[in-house]
Amino acid sequence: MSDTLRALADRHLRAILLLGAAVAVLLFLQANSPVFFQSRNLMNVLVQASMLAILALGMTVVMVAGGIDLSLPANMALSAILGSMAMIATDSVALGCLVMLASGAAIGAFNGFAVARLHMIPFVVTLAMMTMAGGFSVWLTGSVSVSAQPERFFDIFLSRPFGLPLAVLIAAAALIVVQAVMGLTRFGWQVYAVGTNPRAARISRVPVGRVLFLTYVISGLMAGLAAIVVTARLGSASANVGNDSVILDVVTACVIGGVSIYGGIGRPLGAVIGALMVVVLGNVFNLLGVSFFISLMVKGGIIIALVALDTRLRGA
Amino acid sequence: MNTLATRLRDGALTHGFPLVLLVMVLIFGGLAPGFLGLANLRGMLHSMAPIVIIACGMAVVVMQGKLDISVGSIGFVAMAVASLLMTEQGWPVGLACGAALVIGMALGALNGFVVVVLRVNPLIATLGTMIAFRGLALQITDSRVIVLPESMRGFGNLTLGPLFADTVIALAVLLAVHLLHRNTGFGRTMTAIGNDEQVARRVGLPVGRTVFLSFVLSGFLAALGGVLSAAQVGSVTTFLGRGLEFTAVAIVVVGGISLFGGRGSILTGVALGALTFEIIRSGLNHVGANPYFYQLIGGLVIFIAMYAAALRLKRPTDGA
Amino acid sequence: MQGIAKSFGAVRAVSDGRLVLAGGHVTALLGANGAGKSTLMNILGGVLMPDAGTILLNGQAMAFRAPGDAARAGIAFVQQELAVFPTLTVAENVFIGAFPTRFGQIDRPAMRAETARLLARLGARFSPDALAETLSTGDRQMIEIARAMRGAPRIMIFDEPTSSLSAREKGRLHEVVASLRDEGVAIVYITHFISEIFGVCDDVAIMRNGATVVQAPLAGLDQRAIITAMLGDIAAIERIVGPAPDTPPVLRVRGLRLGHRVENADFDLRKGEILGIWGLLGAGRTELVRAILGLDGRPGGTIELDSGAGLAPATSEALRAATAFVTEDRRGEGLLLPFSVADNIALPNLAALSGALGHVRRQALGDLAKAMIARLSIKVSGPGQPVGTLSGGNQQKVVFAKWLATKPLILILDEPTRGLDLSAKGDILRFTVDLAEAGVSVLMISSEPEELMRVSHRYLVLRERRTAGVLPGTAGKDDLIAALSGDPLIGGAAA
Amino acid sequence: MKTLLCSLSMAALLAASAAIADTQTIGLSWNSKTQPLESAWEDYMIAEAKRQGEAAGVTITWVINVADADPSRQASNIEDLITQGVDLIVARAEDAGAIGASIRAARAAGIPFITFDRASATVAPEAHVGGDSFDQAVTTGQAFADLLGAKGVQGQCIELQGALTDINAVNRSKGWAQVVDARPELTTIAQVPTEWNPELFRSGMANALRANPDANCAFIASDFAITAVQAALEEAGRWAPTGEPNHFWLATQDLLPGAVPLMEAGYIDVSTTYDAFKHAEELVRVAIALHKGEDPACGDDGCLAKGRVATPETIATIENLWSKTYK
Repeated sequence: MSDTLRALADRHLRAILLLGAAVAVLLFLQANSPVFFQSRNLMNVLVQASMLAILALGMTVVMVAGGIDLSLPANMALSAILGSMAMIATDSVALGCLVMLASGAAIGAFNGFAVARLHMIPFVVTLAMMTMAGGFSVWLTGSVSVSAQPERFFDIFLSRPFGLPLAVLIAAAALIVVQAVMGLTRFGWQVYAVGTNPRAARISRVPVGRVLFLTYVISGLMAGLAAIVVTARLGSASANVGNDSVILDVVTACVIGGVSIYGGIGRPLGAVIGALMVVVLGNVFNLLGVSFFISLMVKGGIIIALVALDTRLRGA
Repeated sequence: MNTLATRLRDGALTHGFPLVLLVMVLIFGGLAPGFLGLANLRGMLHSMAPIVIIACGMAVVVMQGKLDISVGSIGFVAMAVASLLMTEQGWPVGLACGAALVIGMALGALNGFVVVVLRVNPLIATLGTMIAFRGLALQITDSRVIVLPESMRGFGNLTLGPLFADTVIALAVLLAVHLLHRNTGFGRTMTAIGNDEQVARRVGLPVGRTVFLSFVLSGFLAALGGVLSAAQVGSVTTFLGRGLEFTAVAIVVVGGISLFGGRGSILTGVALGALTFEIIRSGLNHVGANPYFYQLIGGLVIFIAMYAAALRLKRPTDGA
Repeated sequence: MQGIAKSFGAVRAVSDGRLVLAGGHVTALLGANGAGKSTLMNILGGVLMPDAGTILLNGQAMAFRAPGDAARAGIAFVQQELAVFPTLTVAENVFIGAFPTRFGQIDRPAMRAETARLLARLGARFSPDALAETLSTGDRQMIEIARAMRGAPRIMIFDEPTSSLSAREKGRLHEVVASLRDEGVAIVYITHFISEIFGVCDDVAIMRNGATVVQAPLAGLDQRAIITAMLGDIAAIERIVGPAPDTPPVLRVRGLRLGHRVENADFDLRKGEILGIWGLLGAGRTELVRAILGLDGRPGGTIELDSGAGLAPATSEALRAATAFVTEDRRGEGLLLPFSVADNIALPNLAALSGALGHVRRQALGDLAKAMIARLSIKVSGPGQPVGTLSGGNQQKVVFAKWLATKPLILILDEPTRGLDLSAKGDILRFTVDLAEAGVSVLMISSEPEELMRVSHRYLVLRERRTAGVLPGTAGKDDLIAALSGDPLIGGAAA
Repeated sequence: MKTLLCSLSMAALLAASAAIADTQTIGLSWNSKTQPLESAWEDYMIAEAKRQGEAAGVTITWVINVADADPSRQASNIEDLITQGVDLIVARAEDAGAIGASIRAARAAGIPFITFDRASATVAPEAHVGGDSFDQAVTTGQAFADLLGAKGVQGQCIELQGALTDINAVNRSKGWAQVVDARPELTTIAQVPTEWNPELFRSGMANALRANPDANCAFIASDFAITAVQAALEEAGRWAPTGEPNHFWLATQDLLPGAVPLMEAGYIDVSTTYDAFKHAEELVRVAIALHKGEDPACGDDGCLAKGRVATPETIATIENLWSKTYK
């Protein structure tokens, strides 16, 4: 019977904690930096969060299945570069975006193959991929950013249908799709099963290998999607958008969002909220003129505290 | 299955990597005569020294199936404080470096606490401290370049006979850690934990204490590595230790030390791994290849080594 | 040891445990599982504290509070599952946790010499410097024994030492035991291979339902008598199955081998029959069924499956797809404990439950869960209750439920009623029979003879990892016991 | 610590500004703060803003943030500046391409934008203020060539480049290349990109020295990491002041505080200053001009402050050389 209690306690305790934190922060802001509440700033936060949120969605799928994907940002950078090059060469926005998604998925597939078929350790596989993709991007660009994408590209992706930046809408759409896949489909069921107990899942006729493979493909796809968003936002694609501070943010977002590093637990929505929190934190520190370095310390502390809590509650 | 193929495969797995290394050396040597020169060898051993030391600490942790990716940041924090003590507090260099090592151990102990007592997954725990420590160091130095005093910089190029001082230190550390691993109860317990933590508990081994101490040791070595690398560059910059954690993991992994723990030799593993990456870097540099190539090849090497490791690990099981 | 009693909650594991050991004697400790052997030995080894009873060592009473106490008193326990570290050397394994040191370094010469001495006593031929992972299971067992002998114990307990050994290795172990006996050590030898005790043991103690029913010199007892004592009087139970159906085989297994887990298996499983696997624990029953499904690596030999179009060689995948497997490890492999009852039931049936877009049809899923909960009368607050929070009986019913829904061709039951109360047991057996009558072919493993005898159309006799033939369901208790005793079978082999 | 002070002074200025009518809030976005140069810039800007501001009757206040060398973080930071409603944005770009998006965003919000030190490769801002990196490299190169010519040395030089994402690094490399093409005294025998990473300055230089034993001079794209070059030269036994037989001829850029004593001691032969003070002065001038709606009258490449050539002989006599006096 203790399990349900644990589960409940887990959910509620985290919820309470996050809520409390959020309220505290907001009150503090109300007092110290009213700018925060201007719709324009809130809009900003959303835009800044969209890239992180999309990456966090990819990471969630992998982590729920019990793995980890360190190559997400590097993958994003490389896909952005390849896509931009294609876009500039052919002057076709559609093709460019397609290339970004395709290369993202392809890199993901490579990770998936190594993990699912070659039985390699996710951490190392994706670490190696991180280095390779990163190296390939700098090599490709001589670490000079690829800009001068066709204006049409920006017209499209910087547009604001219904007053909302397209980036935000894309992120929202991604959230809905992933949430649906994980929550409503057979595949989602299997992902949670594999993450919870691969042995039992296998006996219950879950094609463990294929499920693992697909989780990495999905996270790669998310990297491609993020590539589109970030390229539009920066007006250029460069190797250093994938620097390692991004992966830290992604993991932080997932951990804050209650995705368990041990697999089997975590909701896409949680990860997206986590991403928002990370960005809000940065934004608040900026508005308050607090040093970026302190924000790093806070971030690190938060990660450990939350996982410690997670472990304690799950008794893992 | 047919034994010849298996024997070939096993042979390739056990001796393959040194062979690949040798081939690489010959190729580079052929393309750039200077590469095989004694001067270059000395130079390579010089540049390797800090990362070798840090990798030793990493190996100790990995030997138990754990990870410590905060080593780079630990080195940075330790050296940041030390440099300020030297330049602004006027501490003698030796004393300041001592302080750096103590700080390293303290931060390592913090990692150990989080992993052993709070039972946080080592990867996440050290990921968190990696960020936090870096922030701390940047805050301390306000991300300035701190130029080290002459005596400290001199040490960076101090030579003992044919070798550089830090090369000697690195070799000493490598040997010491190797002996610790091979010839002490602590080291054997480490390996036992790496083999199977549950069984280790059942047999009544001090699992918690051993893991904790290994993180302290890793922190200590990270700080030492930081000191040496700062001495080489002659100043403390925000680049100190950046990305070192990943290089260290890569070295350990390429050196054939299994991330599942319990397998591999620290002496040959770390030496081989570190040499691999240094040869690639220096070699590409000598043949005047596009320097951005380095990362790409590095990643490939990691991947190949890991694939070999995966096969090696599979072998016992597929027999039944 | 006299009048030892130990209860876990309501369960009375040992009610009247008695055991007399003498130096220079090997005493076999026998009993079906659940008879209380391990509990008694854990008490002797200081792992557990008895509720009642006394332990006298050379006349004086002992109270062991921890394994340490027992060890100090000269009692060494060679556990069943090996605690050997593959990448350490033999010597290191023997001395792990208590290394002799010199100047802070391990004193390897001393360690090596001492280990060599111990290995010599064990008649082991491998070097103290060999890596454990390079040794056979038997040799690793030797390491374990050497570790136990380090403290020169007066009493040694071997808990199923041969369960994972090949015939040759068994022989070696028996020599070791004999030599230890000759050195005056008192030995308890727990095993399930009755045949092997005759070579090794002097006395035999037999436990049944927590009590020691016999302790006597081995001379004068024959296998049949011992098995009778172990199984007790098998109650004359009314069988709840009809006569064996004379149907064509669904599954044909020939020459199945897997390492030394399964040494040889030949049998047919007919459509709609319940084939009880009749063998003592350790005969390789679980290993056999897992090998059929290829769960522990690719087996040798041929397996043919008739999925409608006649018998044809089948891959492990195909077999898994056609089979429902109720494992003995319910919590570890049978269920996803954090998942709800409904989700557990759904998991193997997702294909059927999901629509064109691959989306799971909640409605259908809920209906299925409700239907199954009703059909198996599972006691739950609702389909959403996490399985981990159910009682053992209901958990097992959930396992059944999820497999029933897959409409399997073959149902494999491994100890399906372990740890269940009587009513739950009854239910489970009933479902099994119903399924068989519905045309499902069942392979069933159980350590309770009565249970098998109630539901089996036929018995597949398994001895020491080999199939020894088939008995008709009508076979009486004597025939069955005879079968285990290694007498030639009436009825002959299935092939 | 510094950031705290900075925000405090900000608050103070804000309070003051309430009184006076004409105020200007400048949002300053650093790509990173890893060199004393940035600190110097910042301090001089604040000081100049006070001085020129009073002269022009404008009260200037600053909002400052740092992006830790991450272009998308810099974009976020600049968006934060926009939302805080600053009157002018000054940014030192991490990525010459990516800064364009921020300029676009500021323009959309009607806020003028000055790229400082590193120009944008894509969208043009209202103004660019910085050092003339190209000219800097050329003057250094010319002086170096003259010097070597005078000493009768045939220069076999190693070029230590900066990060190629930095438009200055690119321009310096171009300027140097132009001189090398024009002057027979100089040849470049090895190019080593450093990503502005001191460790790469050291190992790259050391490797290049081993690979090219006959090298006798070096052009160093910035001397902020001069200690790393020194270490490499010491390793090769080529670290000696001018006049000694094993002296290695060094031409550097910027003449940052760390380099000054080394030039005074004769280890560095030629350098062109990178005048933090002049840049700051120019920036504030342009800022006020834009504020008053006047034309800052910049050249095609923006308002560029040229550096001054320094040598061991002249360094003592150059006035208000910030790197000699700063800190």
